[in-house]
Amino acid sequence: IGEIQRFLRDDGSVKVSRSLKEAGNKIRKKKDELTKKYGRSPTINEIADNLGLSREEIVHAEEAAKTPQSIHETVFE
Amino acid sequence: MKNEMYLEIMSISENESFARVAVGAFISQLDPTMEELTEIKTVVSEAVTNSVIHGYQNEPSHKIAITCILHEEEIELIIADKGIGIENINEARQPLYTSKPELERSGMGFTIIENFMDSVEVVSSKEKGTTMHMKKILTSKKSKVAYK
Amino acid sequence: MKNEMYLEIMSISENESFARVAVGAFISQLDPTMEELTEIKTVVSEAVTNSVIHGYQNEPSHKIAITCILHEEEIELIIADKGIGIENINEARQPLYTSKPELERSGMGFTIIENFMDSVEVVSSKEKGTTMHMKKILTSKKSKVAYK
Ligand SMILES: Nc1ncnc2c1ncn2[C@@H]1O[C@H](COP(=O)(O)OP(=O)(O)O)[C@@H](O)[C@H]1O
Ligand SMILES: Nc1ncnc2c1ncn2[C@@H]1O[C@H](COP(=O)(O)OP(=O)(O)O)[C@@H](O)[C@H]1O
Ligand SMILES: [Mg+2]
Ligand SMILES: [Mg+2]
Repeated sequence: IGEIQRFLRDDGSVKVSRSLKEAGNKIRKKKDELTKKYGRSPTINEIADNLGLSREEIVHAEEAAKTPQSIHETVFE
Repeated sequence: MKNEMYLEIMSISENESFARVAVGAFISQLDPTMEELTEIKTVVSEAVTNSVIHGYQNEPSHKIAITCILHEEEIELIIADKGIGIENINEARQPLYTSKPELERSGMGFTIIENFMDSVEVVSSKEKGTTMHMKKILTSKKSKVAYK
Repeated sequence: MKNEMYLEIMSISENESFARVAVGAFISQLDPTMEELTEIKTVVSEAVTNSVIHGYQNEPSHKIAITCILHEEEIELIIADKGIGIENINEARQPLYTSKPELERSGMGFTIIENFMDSVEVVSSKEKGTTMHMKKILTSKKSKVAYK
Protein backbone atom coordinates (compact mmCIF):
# COMPACT_ATOMS: atom_id res chain seq x y z
CA ILE A 1 0.00 0.00 0.00
CA GLY A 2 2.89 2.36 0.77
CA GLU A 3 4.17 1.85 -2.77
CA ILE A 4 0.80 2.56 -4.27
CA GLN A 5 0.34 5.68 -2.20
CA ARG A 6 3.73 6.99 -3.18
CA PHE A 7 2.93 6.31 -6.80
CA LEU A 8 -0.38 8.10 -6.54
CA ARG A 9 1.25 11.06 -4.90
CA ASP A 10 3.99 11.24 -7.50
CA ASP A 11 1.75 11.21 -10.51
CA GLY A 12 -0.60 13.73 -8.98
CA SER A 13 -3.64 11.53 -9.15
CA VAL A 14 -4.21 11.69 -5.40
CA LYS A 15 -7.50 13.38 -4.59
CA VAL A 16 -7.51 16.99 -3.46
CA SER A 17 -9.56 16.14 -0.39
CA ARG A 18 -6.90 13.77 0.92
CA SER A 19 -3.89 15.87 0.05
CA LEU A 20 -5.33 19.04 1.58
CA LYS A 21 -6.31 17.17 4.68
CA GLU A 22 -2.70 16.08 5.14
CA ALA A 23 -1.54 19.65 4.68
CA GLY A 24 -4.24 20.75 7.11
CA ASN A 25 -2.90 18.42 9.78
CA LYS A 26 0.60 19.81 9.31
CA ILE A 27 -0.80 23.32 9.67
CA ARG A 28 -2.56 22.43 12.90
CA LYS A 29 0.67 21.01 14.35
CA LYS A 30 2.68 24.03 13.28
CA LYS A 31 0.03 26.35 14.70
CA ASP A 32 0.21 24.65 18.11
CA GLU A 33 3.99 24.66 18.03
CA LEU A 34 4.26 28.36 17.17
CA THR A 35 1.55 29.33 19.66
CA LYS A 36 3.64 27.75 22.42
CA LYS A 37 6.84 29.27 21.12
CA TYR A 38 5.53 32.85 20.78
CA GLY A 39 2.94 32.80 23.55
CA ARG A 40 0.35 34.20 21.13
CA SER A 41 -1.53 33.17 18.04
CA PRO A 42 0.92 33.00 15.09
CA THR A 43 0.17 35.10 12.02
CA ILE A 44 -0.65 33.39 8.77
CA ASN A 45 2.65 34.42 7.19
CA GLU A 46 4.53 32.85 10.08
CA ILE A 47 2.80 29.54 9.38
CA ALA A 48 3.18 29.90 5.61
CA ASP A 49 6.90 30.66 5.82
CA ASN A 50 7.42 27.67 8.08
CA LEU A 51 5.63 25.24 5.82
CA GLY A 52 6.60 26.62 2.41
CA LEU A 53 3.00 27.14 1.34
CA SER A 54 1.32 30.36 0.23
CA ARG A 55 -0.86 32.05 2.84
CA GLU A 56 -3.89 31.52 0.61
CA GLU A 57 -3.13 27.79 0.38
CA ILE A 58 -2.92 27.66 4.17
CA VAL A 59 -6.49 28.94 4.37
CA HIS A 60 -7.73 26.39 1.84
CA ALA A 61 -5.96 23.45 3.49
CA GLU A 62 -7.03 24.44 6.99
CA GLU A 63 -10.65 24.49 5.88
CA ALA A 64 -10.38 21.19 4.02
CA ALA A 65 -9.02 19.50 7.12
CA LYS A 66 -12.16 20.18 9.06
CA THR A 67 -14.89 19.34 6.57
CA PRO A 68 -15.37 15.80 5.30
CA GLN A 69 -15.47 16.39 1.56
CA SER A 70 -16.99 13.17 0.43
CA ILE A 71 -18.89 10.25 1.86
CA HIS A 72 -16.14 8.01 0.53
CA GLU A 73 -13.64 9.64 2.83
CA THR A 74 -15.70 9.58 5.97
CA VAL A 75 -16.49 5.93 5.40
CA PHE A 76 -13.16 4.60 4.17
CA GLU A 77 -10.52 6.58 6.02
CA MET B 1 -2.31 49.02 -0.09
CA LYS B 2 -6.06 48.99 -0.46
CA ASN B 3 -7.64 45.98 -2.07
CA GLU B 4 -11.20 44.91 -2.72
CA MET B 5 -13.05 41.85 -3.95
CA TYR B 6 -16.64 41.07 -4.83
CA LEU B 7 -18.00 37.53 -4.81
CA GLU B 8 -21.38 36.10 -5.67
CA ILE B 9 -22.31 32.60 -4.59
CA MET B 10 -25.45 30.52 -4.79
CA SER B 11 -27.55 29.89 -1.71
CA ILE B 12 -26.55 26.31 -1.05
CA SER B 13 -24.98 25.17 2.17
CA GLU B 14 -21.94 23.68 0.35
CA ASN B 15 -20.91 27.24 -0.40
CA GLU B 16 -20.56 28.19 3.24
CA SER B 17 -17.20 26.45 3.33
CA PHE B 18 -16.16 28.00 0.02
CA ALA B 19 -17.11 31.50 1.22
CA ARG B 20 -14.98 30.96 4.34
CA VAL B 21 -11.96 30.07 2.21
CA ALA B 22 -12.52 32.91 -0.25
CA VAL B 23 -12.78 35.61 2.41
CA GLY B 24 -10.08 33.98 4.55
CA ALA B 25 -7.66 33.76 1.61
CA PHE B 26 -8.36 37.36 0.66
CA ILE B 27 -7.76 38.81 4.12
CA SER B 28 -4.63 36.71 4.45
CA GLN B 29 -2.99 39.52 2.46
CA LEU B 30 -3.09 41.58 5.67
CA ASP B 31 -1.28 38.81 7.58
CA PRO B 32 -3.81 38.34 10.41
CA THR B 33 -3.18 35.94 13.28
CA MET B 34 -4.67 32.47 12.91
CA GLU B 35 -7.09 33.49 15.66
CA GLU B 36 -8.32 36.55 13.76
CA LEU B 37 -8.63 34.40 10.66
CA THR B 38 -10.81 31.91 12.52
CA GLU B 39 -12.98 34.76 13.83
CA ILE B 40 -13.57 36.22 10.38
CA LYS B 41 -14.32 32.79 8.93
CA THR B 42 -16.83 32.16 11.71
CA VAL B 43 -18.54 35.48 10.93
CA VAL B 44 -18.73 34.51 7.25
CA SER B 45 -20.27 31.16 8.22
CA GLU B 46 -22.92 32.75 10.42
CA ALA B 47 -23.89 35.44 7.93
CA VAL B 48 -23.95 33.14 4.89
CA THR B 49 -25.90 30.50 6.80
CA ASN B 50 -28.44 33.14 7.82
CA SER B 51 -28.89 34.16 4.20
CA VAL B 52 -29.30 30.54 3.11
CA ILE B 53 -31.69 29.31 5.78
CA HIS B 54 -33.53 32.48 6.80
CA GLY B 55 -33.21 34.90 3.88
CA TYR B 56 -33.82 32.31 1.17
CA GLN B 57 -35.59 29.64 3.26
CA ASN B 58 -33.19 27.01 1.86
CA GLU B 59 -34.13 27.66 -1.76
CA PRO B 60 -30.91 26.86 -3.63
CA SER B 61 -30.89 29.10 -6.71
CA HIS B 62 -30.58 32.54 -5.12
CA LYS B 63 -27.50 34.69 -4.81
CA ILE B 64 -25.49 35.90 -1.87
CA ALA B 65 -23.10 38.80 -2.47
CA ILE B 66 -19.91 39.17 -0.47
CA THR B 67 -17.74 42.27 -0.67
CA CYS B 68 -14.48 42.47 1.21
CA ILE B 69 -12.33 45.57 1.41
CA LEU B 70 -8.88 45.64 2.94
CA HIS B 71 -7.72 48.87 4.51
CA GLU B 72 -4.39 49.32 6.26
CA GLU B 73 -5.40 47.53 9.43
CA GLU B 74 -9.13 47.15 9.01
CA ILE B 75 -11.29 44.66 7.19
CA GLU B 76 -14.65 45.70 5.83
CA LEU B 77 -17.02 42.85 5.06
CA ILE B 78 -20.44 43.19 3.46
CA ILE B 79 -22.69 40.17 3.08
CA ALA B 80 -26.03 40.70 1.36
CA ASP B 81 -29.00 38.67 0.22
CA LYS B 82 -32.23 39.55 -1.56
CA GLY B 83 -34.32 37.26 0.58
CA ILE B 84 -37.31 37.74 2.86
CA GLY B 85 -35.68 40.36 5.06
CA ILE B 86 -36.01 40.92 8.80
CA GLU B 87 -39.09 42.61 10.19
CA ASN B 88 -37.73 43.58 13.58
CA ILE B 89 -33.95 43.91 13.51
CA ASN B 90 -33.59 44.79 17.19
CA GLU B 91 -35.46 41.68 18.19
CA ALA B 92 -33.47 39.53 15.73
CA ARG B 93 -30.17 40.77 17.19
CA GLN B 94 -31.11 39.75 20.74
CA PRO B 95 -29.07 36.82 22.04
CA LEU B 96 -31.06 33.58 21.80
CA TYR B 97 -33.76 35.07 19.58
CA THR B 98 -34.51 32.79 16.65
CA SER B 99 -37.42 32.42 14.27
CA LYS B 100 -36.41 28.80 13.70
CA PRO B 101 -36.16 27.23 17.18
CA GLU B 102 -35.68 23.76 15.68
CA LEU B 103 -32.10 24.57 14.55
CA GLU B 104 -28.86 23.97 16.42
CA ARG B 105 -26.99 26.86 18.08
CA SER B 106 -30.27 28.69 17.88
CA GLY B 107 -30.33 32.41 18.12
CA MET B 108 -26.63 33.06 18.68
CA GLY B 109 -25.55 34.01 15.14
CA PHE B 110 -25.85 37.77 15.53
CA THR B 111 -24.28 37.63 18.98
CA ILE B 112 -21.27 35.72 17.66
CA ILE B 113 -20.90 38.15 14.76
CA GLU B 114 -21.05 41.18 17.07
CA ASN B 115 -18.55 39.57 19.37
CA PHE B 116 -15.94 39.01 16.64
CA MET B 117 -16.40 42.24 14.69
CA ASP B 118 -15.77 45.83 15.78
CA SER B 119 -18.88 47.18 14.13
CA VAL B 120 -21.99 45.54 12.70
CA GLU B 121 -24.74 47.36 10.84
CA VAL B 122 -27.77 45.49 9.61
CA VAL B 123 -29.95 46.99 6.90
CA SER B 124 -32.99 44.91 6.07
CA SER B 125 -36.46 45.32 4.71
CA LYS B 126 -39.23 42.83 4.17
CA GLU B 127 -39.15 41.10 0.77
CA LYS B 128 -36.12 43.17 -0.26
CA GLY B 129 -33.41 41.40 1.66
CA THR B 130 -30.73 41.86 4.25
CA THR B 131 -27.31 43.49 4.14
CA MET B 132 -24.78 43.04 6.93
CA HIS B 133 -22.05 45.68 6.94
CA MET B 134 -19.23 44.74 9.26
CA LYS B 135 -15.80 45.98 10.21
CA LYS B 136 -12.93 44.42 12.07
CA ILE B 137 -9.72 46.04 13.16
CA LEU B 138 -6.75 43.72 13.13
CA THR B 139 -5.10 44.32 16.48
CA SER B 140 -2.15 42.18 15.47
CA LYS B 141 -1.60 44.72 12.69
CA LYS B 142 -1.87 47.58 15.11
CA SER B 143 0.71 46.26 17.51
CA LYS B 144 2.95 45.35 14.60
CA VAL B 145 2.76 48.90 13.32
CA ALA B 146 3.49 50.13 16.82
CA TYR B 147 6.69 48.04 16.95
CA LYS B 148 8.29 49.86 14.06
CA MET C 1 -25.23 19.33 -8.49
CA LYS C 2 -24.63 22.45 -10.51
CA ASN C 3 -22.93 25.34 -8.83
CA GLU C 4 -21.68 28.70 -9.97
CA MET C 5 -19.64 31.58 -8.60
CA TYR C 6 -18.73 35.04 -9.80
CA LEU C 7 -15.68 36.88 -8.51
CA GLU C 8 -14.33 40.35 -9.23
CA ILE C 9 -10.80 41.25 -8.27
CA MET C 10 -8.60 44.27 -8.81
CA SER C 11 -5.79 44.19 -11.34
CA ILE C 12 -2.90 43.86 -8.94
CA SER C 13 -0.44 41.02 -9.04
CA GLU C 14 -1.06 40.13 -5.33
CA ASN C 15 -4.48 38.93 -6.42
CA GLU C 16 -3.10 36.24 -8.71
CA SER C 17 -2.46 34.00 -5.74
CA PHE C 18 -5.89 34.80 -4.29
CA ALA C 19 -7.64 34.04 -7.59
CA ARG C 20 -5.81 30.68 -7.84
CA VAL C 21 -6.99 29.58 -4.44
CA ALA C 22 -10.52 30.99 -4.82
CA VAL C 23 -11.08 29.03 -8.03
CA GLY C 24 -9.19 26.05 -6.59
CA ALA C 25 -11.35 26.01 -3.47
CA PHE C 26 -14.51 26.28 -5.53
CA ILE C 27 -13.67 23.38 -7.84
CA SER C 28 -12.53 21.33 -4.83
CA GLN C 29 -16.26 20.70 -4.38
CA LEU C 30 -15.90 18.22 -7.26
CA ASP C 31 -12.95 16.57 -5.48
CA PRO C 32 -10.58 16.52 -8.47
CA THR C 33 -7.05 15.08 -8.35
CA MET C 34 -4.16 17.27 -7.21
CA GLU C 35 -2.94 17.26 -10.79
CA GLU C 36 -6.22 18.65 -12.08
CA LEU C 37 -6.28 21.24 -9.31
CA THR C 38 -2.74 22.36 -10.13
CA GLU C 39 -3.62 22.60 -13.82
CA ILE C 40 -6.68 24.78 -13.18
CA LYS C 41 -4.73 26.99 -10.79
CA THR C 42 -1.99 27.41 -13.40
CA VAL C 43 -4.59 28.41 -15.98
CA VAL C 44 -6.04 30.99 -13.58
CA SER C 45 -2.55 32.39 -12.98
CA GLU C 46 -1.79 32.70 -16.68
CA ALA C 47 -5.12 34.30 -17.56
CA VAL C 48 -5.16 36.71 -14.61
CA THR C 49 -1.53 37.68 -15.22
CA ASN C 50 -2.34 38.39 -18.86
CA SER C 51 -5.20 40.67 -17.82
CA VAL C 52 -2.97 42.49 -15.32
CA ILE C 53 0.11 43.00 -17.44
CA HIS C 54 -1.26 43.05 -21.00
CA GLY C 55 -4.96 43.99 -20.69
CA TYR C 56 -4.46 46.69 -18.07
CA GLN C 57 -0.75 47.42 -18.64
CA ASN C 58 -0.13 47.05 -14.89
CA GLU C 59 -2.58 49.78 -13.91
CA PRO C 60 -3.87 48.63 -10.51
CA SER C 61 -7.42 49.93 -10.20
CA HIS C 62 -9.18 47.92 -12.92
CA LYS C 63 -11.36 44.86 -12.52
CA ILE C 64 -10.96 41.29 -13.60
CA ALA C 65 -14.09 39.11 -13.58
CA ILE C 66 -13.91 35.39 -12.94
CA THR C 67 -16.91 33.11 -13.40
CA CYS C 68 -16.68 29.44 -12.56
CA ILE C 69 -19.45 26.93 -13.23
CA LEU C 70 -19.36 23.36 -12.00
CA HIS C 71 -21.18 20.77 -14.07
CA GLU C 72 -21.25 17.07 -13.25
CA GLU C 73 -17.78 16.36 -14.56
CA GLU C 74 -16.88 19.56 -16.32
CA ILE C 75 -15.56 22.90 -15.15
CA GLU C 76 -16.37 26.05 -17.07
CA LEU C 77 -14.10 29.00 -16.38
CA ILE C 78 -14.52 32.50 -17.78
CA ILE C 79 -11.91 35.17 -17.12
CA ALA C 80 -12.57 38.62 -18.51
CA ASP C 81 -11.02 42.07 -18.48
CA LYS C 82 -12.01 45.38 -20.01
CA GLY C 83 -8.48 46.24 -21.01
CA ILE C 84 -6.77 47.07 -24.29
CA GLY C 85 -7.84 43.87 -26.07
CA ILE C 86 -5.94 41.75 -28.57
CA GLU C 87 -5.69 42.87 -32.17
CA ASN C 88 -4.72 39.57 -33.74
CA ILE C 89 -5.90 36.65 -31.63
CA ASN C 90 -4.45 33.94 -33.89
CA GLU C 91 -1.04 35.50 -33.68
CA ALA C 92 -1.32 35.97 -29.90
CA ARG C 93 -2.17 32.28 -29.44
CA GLN C 94 0.96 31.11 -31.29
CA PRO C 95 3.51 29.47 -28.99
CA LEU C 96 6.31 31.89 -28.12
CA TYR C 97 4.46 34.93 -29.44
CA THR C 98 4.61 37.81 -27.00
CA SER C 99 4.14 41.54 -27.24
CA LYS C 100 6.36 41.96 -24.17
CA PRO C 101 9.57 40.04 -24.94
CA GLU C 102 11.23 41.35 -21.78
CA LEU C 103 9.11 39.05 -19.54
CA GLU C 104 9.95 35.60 -18.28
CA ARG C 105 8.31 32.48 -19.76
CA SER C 106 7.52 34.74 -22.65
CA GLY C 107 4.82 33.81 -25.04
CA MET C 108 3.80 30.49 -23.50
CA GLY C 109 0.69 31.58 -21.54
CA PHE C 110 -1.88 30.69 -24.18
CA THR C 111 -0.08 27.47 -25.00
CA ILE C 112 -0.11 26.40 -21.35
CA ILE C 113 -3.80 27.28 -21.03
CA GLU C 114 -4.70 25.32 -24.17
CA ASN C 115 -2.67 22.39 -22.95
CA PHE C 116 -4.48 22.17 -19.60
CA MET C 117 -8.02 22.93 -20.76
CA ASP C 118 -10.26 20.95 -23.12
CA SER C 119 -11.55 24.00 -24.91
CA VAL C 120 -10.43 27.62 -25.02
CA GLU C 121 -12.30 30.42 -26.76
CA VAL C 122 -10.89 33.91 -26.80
CA VAL C 123 -13.15 36.84 -27.57
CA SER C 124 -11.35 40.15 -27.70
CA SER C 125 -11.65 43.50 -29.32
CA LYS C 126 -9.45 46.54 -29.20
CA GLU C 127 -10.18 48.91 -26.32
CA LYS C 128 -13.10 46.73 -25.19
CA GLY C 129 -11.21 43.95 -23.51
CA THR C 130 -10.63 40.22 -23.56
CA THR C 131 -12.75 37.29 -22.42
CA MET C 132 -11.32 33.78 -22.11
CA HIS C 133 -13.98 31.09 -22.07
CA MET C 134 -12.52 27.74 -21.07
CA LYS C 135 -13.72 24.26 -20.27
CA LYS C 136 -12.06 21.32 -18.62
CA ILE C 137 -13.43 17.82 -18.25
CA LEU C 138 -12.36 16.11 -15.05
CA THR C 139 -11.21 12.70 -16.19
CA SER C 140 -10.93 11.56 -12.57
CA LYS C 141 -14.64 12.26 -12.30
CA LYS C 142 -15.33 10.45 -15.53
CA SER C 143 -13.58 7.25 -14.52
CA LYS C 144 -15.47 7.31 -11.23
CA VAL C 145 -18.74 7.48 -13.10
CA ALA C 146 -17.57 4.65 -15.34
CA TYR C 147 -16.79 2.43 -12.33
CA LYS C 148 -20.33 2.45 -11.09
N1 LIG D 1 -30.28 37.11 6.23
C1 LIG D 1 -31.41 37.01 6.96
N2 LIG D 1 -32.62 37.06 6.36
C2 LIG D 1 -33.75 36.95 7.08
N3 LIG D 1 -33.79 36.81 8.43
C3 LIG D 1 -32.61 36.76 9.09
C4 LIG D 1 -31.37 36.84 8.40
N4 LIG D 1 -30.39 36.78 9.32
C5 LIG D 1 -30.97 36.65 10.50
N5 LIG D 1 -32.32 36.64 10.39
C6 LIG D 1 -33.31 36.54 11.49
O1 LIG D 1 -32.64 36.81 12.69
C7 LIG D 1 -32.79 35.73 13.60
C8 LIG D 1 -31.58 35.59 14.48
O2 LIG D 1 -30.45 35.20 13.73
P1 LIG D 1 -29.27 34.44 14.45
O3 LIG D 1 -28.83 35.27 15.62
O4 LIG D 1 -28.22 34.10 13.45
O5 LIG D 1 -29.94 33.12 15.04
P2 LIG D 1 -30.42 31.80 14.26
O6 LIG D 1 -29.83 31.81 12.87
O7 LIG D 1 -29.91 30.67 15.08
O8 LIG D 1 -31.92 31.87 14.20
C9 LIG D 1 -33.09 34.52 12.72
O9 LIG D 1 -33.77 33.51 13.41
C10 LIG D 1 -33.92 35.15 11.61
O10 LIG D 1 -35.25 35.30 12.00
N1 LIG E 1 -5.91 39.80 -21.47
C1 LIG E 1 -5.13 40.25 -22.49
N2 LIG E 1 -5.26 41.53 -22.92
C2 LIG E 1 -4.48 42.00 -23.93
N3 LIG E 1 -3.55 41.24 -24.57
C3 LIG E 1 -3.38 39.97 -24.17
C4 LIG E 1 -4.17 39.40 -23.14
N4 LIG E 1 -3.80 38.11 -22.99
C5 LIG E 1 -2.85 37.89 -23.90
N5 LIG E 1 -2.59 38.99 -24.63
C6 LIG E 1 -1.62 39.12 -25.76
O1 LIG E 1 -1.25 37.81 -26.17
C7 LIG E 1 0.16 37.64 -26.10
C8 LIG E 1 0.50 36.21 -25.75
O2 LIG E 1 0.09 35.88 -24.42
P1 LIG E 1 0.83 34.73 -23.65
O3 LIG E 1 0.80 33.50 -24.51
O4 LIG E 1 0.25 34.61 -22.30
O5 LIG E 1 2.34 35.21 -23.57
P2 LIG E 1 3.00 36.36 -22.65
O6 LIG E 1 2.02 36.72 -21.57
O7 LIG E 1 4.24 35.73 -22.12
O8 LIG E 1 3.26 37.51 -23.58
C9 LIG E 1 0.61 38.67 -25.08
O9 LIG E 1 1.96 39.03 -25.26
C10 LIG E 1 -0.34 39.84 -25.36
O10 LIG E 1 0.09 40.58 -26.45
MG1 LIG F 1 -27.88 32.22 12.43
MG1 LIG G 1 0.97 35.42 -20.44
